[in-house]
Amino acid sequence: MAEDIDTPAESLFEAPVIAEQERMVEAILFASAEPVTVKELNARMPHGCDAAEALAHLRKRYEGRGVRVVKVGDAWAVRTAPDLGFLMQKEMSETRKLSRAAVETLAIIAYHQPVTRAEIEEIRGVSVSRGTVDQLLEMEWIRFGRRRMTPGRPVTFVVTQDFLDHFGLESARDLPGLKELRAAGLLENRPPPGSMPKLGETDDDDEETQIGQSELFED
Amino acid sequence: MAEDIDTPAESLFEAPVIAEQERMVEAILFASAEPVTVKELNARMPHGCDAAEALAHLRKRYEGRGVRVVKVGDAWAVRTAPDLGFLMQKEMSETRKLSRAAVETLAIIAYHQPVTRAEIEEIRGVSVSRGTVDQLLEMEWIRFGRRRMTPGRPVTFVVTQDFLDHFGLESARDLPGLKELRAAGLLENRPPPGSMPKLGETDDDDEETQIGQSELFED
Amino acid sequence: MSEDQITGQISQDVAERLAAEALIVDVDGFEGPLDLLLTLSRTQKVDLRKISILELAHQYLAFVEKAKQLRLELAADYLVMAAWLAFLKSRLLLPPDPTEEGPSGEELAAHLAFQLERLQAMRDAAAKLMARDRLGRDFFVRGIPENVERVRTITYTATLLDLMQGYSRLRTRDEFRPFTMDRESIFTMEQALERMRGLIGYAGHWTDISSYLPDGWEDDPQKRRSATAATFAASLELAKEGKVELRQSDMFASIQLKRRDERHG
Repeated sequence: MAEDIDTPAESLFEAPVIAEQERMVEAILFASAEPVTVKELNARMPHGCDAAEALAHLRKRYEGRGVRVVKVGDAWAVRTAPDLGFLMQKEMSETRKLSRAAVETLAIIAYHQPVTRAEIEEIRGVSVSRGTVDQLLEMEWIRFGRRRMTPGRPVTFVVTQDFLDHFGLESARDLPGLKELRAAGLLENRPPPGSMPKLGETDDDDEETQIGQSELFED
Repeated sequence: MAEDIDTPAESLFEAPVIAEQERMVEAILFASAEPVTVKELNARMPHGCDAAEALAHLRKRYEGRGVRVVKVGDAWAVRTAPDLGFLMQKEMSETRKLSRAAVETLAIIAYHQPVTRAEIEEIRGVSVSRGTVDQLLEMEWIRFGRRRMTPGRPVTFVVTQDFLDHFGLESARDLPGLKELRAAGLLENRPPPGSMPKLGETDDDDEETQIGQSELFED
Repeated sequence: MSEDQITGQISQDVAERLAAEALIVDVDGFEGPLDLLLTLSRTQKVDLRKISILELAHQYLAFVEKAKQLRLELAADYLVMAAWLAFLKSRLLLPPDPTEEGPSGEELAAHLAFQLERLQAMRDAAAKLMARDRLGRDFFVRGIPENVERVRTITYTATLLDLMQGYSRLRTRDEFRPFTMDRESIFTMEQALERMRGLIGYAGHWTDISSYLPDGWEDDPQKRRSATAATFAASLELAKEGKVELRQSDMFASIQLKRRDERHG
């Protein structure tokens, strides 16, 4: 196999054969602990390579194996098969126990993103402590999204690639039960009728709850 | 493949099939922070497994692939195939503005060519670091001119065709003169006398050291 | 409303009653009134969509009443919710007043039911999320990631304007520059030549050129550097003129100088 491959020098002029491109993607993905985007793969591979096609081949090759090629957002990574987790006691990392508030806040951000702090408070019925958001930001599971174009231009939160990677999700669309929740109207942001008490503390009064779902979940 | 494998529960009593053992070795080698010995593999895998045999299968499977299973001392690890080492580089190109020291040095060479290093220092009032000149030489914006017929026979610098091309000039004589610079308003923004930079003061470049003026070229 | 009536409404059997009381004592465990309402709603044992908001309002008000009797400090938002639920209760019980503006009791109740259902849904979703196979617990990254070397190529650039501004900056400065020269720590090649011309007559043997440095220039590093450079340049000039010979045993070794005898020349 190694005989009919192009060498890097030749590949400046002619793209390597697909089997060789697959080997390259394999090497890059194995080497990196972080997911690698198709764009970066193409940038690192010789000119003329098609990382996306090579990835498709590679992914197929690792089906059912001890490690798998997984998609994480718009990037790719090699991860061990979850059914073999029992062998990995040694590698298990202490995951910080998240408070109930943090877990709920995370779920609300994931399912309602992009979402403002006021909207999270509206859903949970309590104010969101700074520490909770800070913890999630620090874990790099959430990040700031675009500001909402409403009075006060409140910041929004969205989940990150690290979040997807941690929970083994290809994209935020693959969140468990997302479709059902949407069908049941539970991801809507209905404004409360006139004289409802405001639930949750509203630090910023302008941060109002408009705008329904994220463009992420519209299909 | 995944259908006919033993589940971990069963494997307490009966060793998993060899294909499954191979998956296990694959996952362990991949996830381990250090190379793993056969002994340790056997200790981590369910009772009755033959890590050495599974390892032999796995090695064979990775032959010619982008990564391979290699022996490190008496332990085993996954490593990038040596011929793909060139992929483990990330090239980043960046465009930066030339430093003030370099721009001034370049300007002096352009306006006064052929000019010696000492003359440049005389005009700038600070020493010209080797790095600055080397950078301009490397960019091929300046080159060595004839040696000056004075004691020490110092080298002179002149600008190159590349320089002219970059700045869109027919020749260095086309550079605007002091009068035109003044007419264009470029000489108007002189600093008020109080805030004059001291002779040889290093405004922006740490690389420059104060040496006062050279007396080599006094006449 | 008596306490017995209320407790009777909340729970039928002793176990549930104990649970309800524990719930009251554990008021700090609740994340706000909505969370409390959700917990109370579980005693109705129905689908959240079919929940009786009226009954829930009763339960909540009973809870607040009980907390008051136990002299538990309730946060303000629990009391705000209690007041609102009392208002909602009256709206739901009384026939609608056509002169009254704003949403009807049913609309308010429906929205509260929606909020409870949505909060419950998010709790369930959070539980499902946390129960997924997780990185570092169920699946793992490469244990020995390989280093990716970063090769940075930097292209420097400048515009003609930069160039002209740089030059005019220098010229402008020139016109204003007071004429000062730092001669104190500079030993020129001419000075060195002059000094050495007078001394080489005595250099019949190989002598280190550092011994030709002028007196008092060795201590200050800046001065010594200038003097060394000038002496070295002067030595080269003298060698070129055929007056002296120079030798150096090794790279960076000291340079030695000797008068060149006319006979050998």
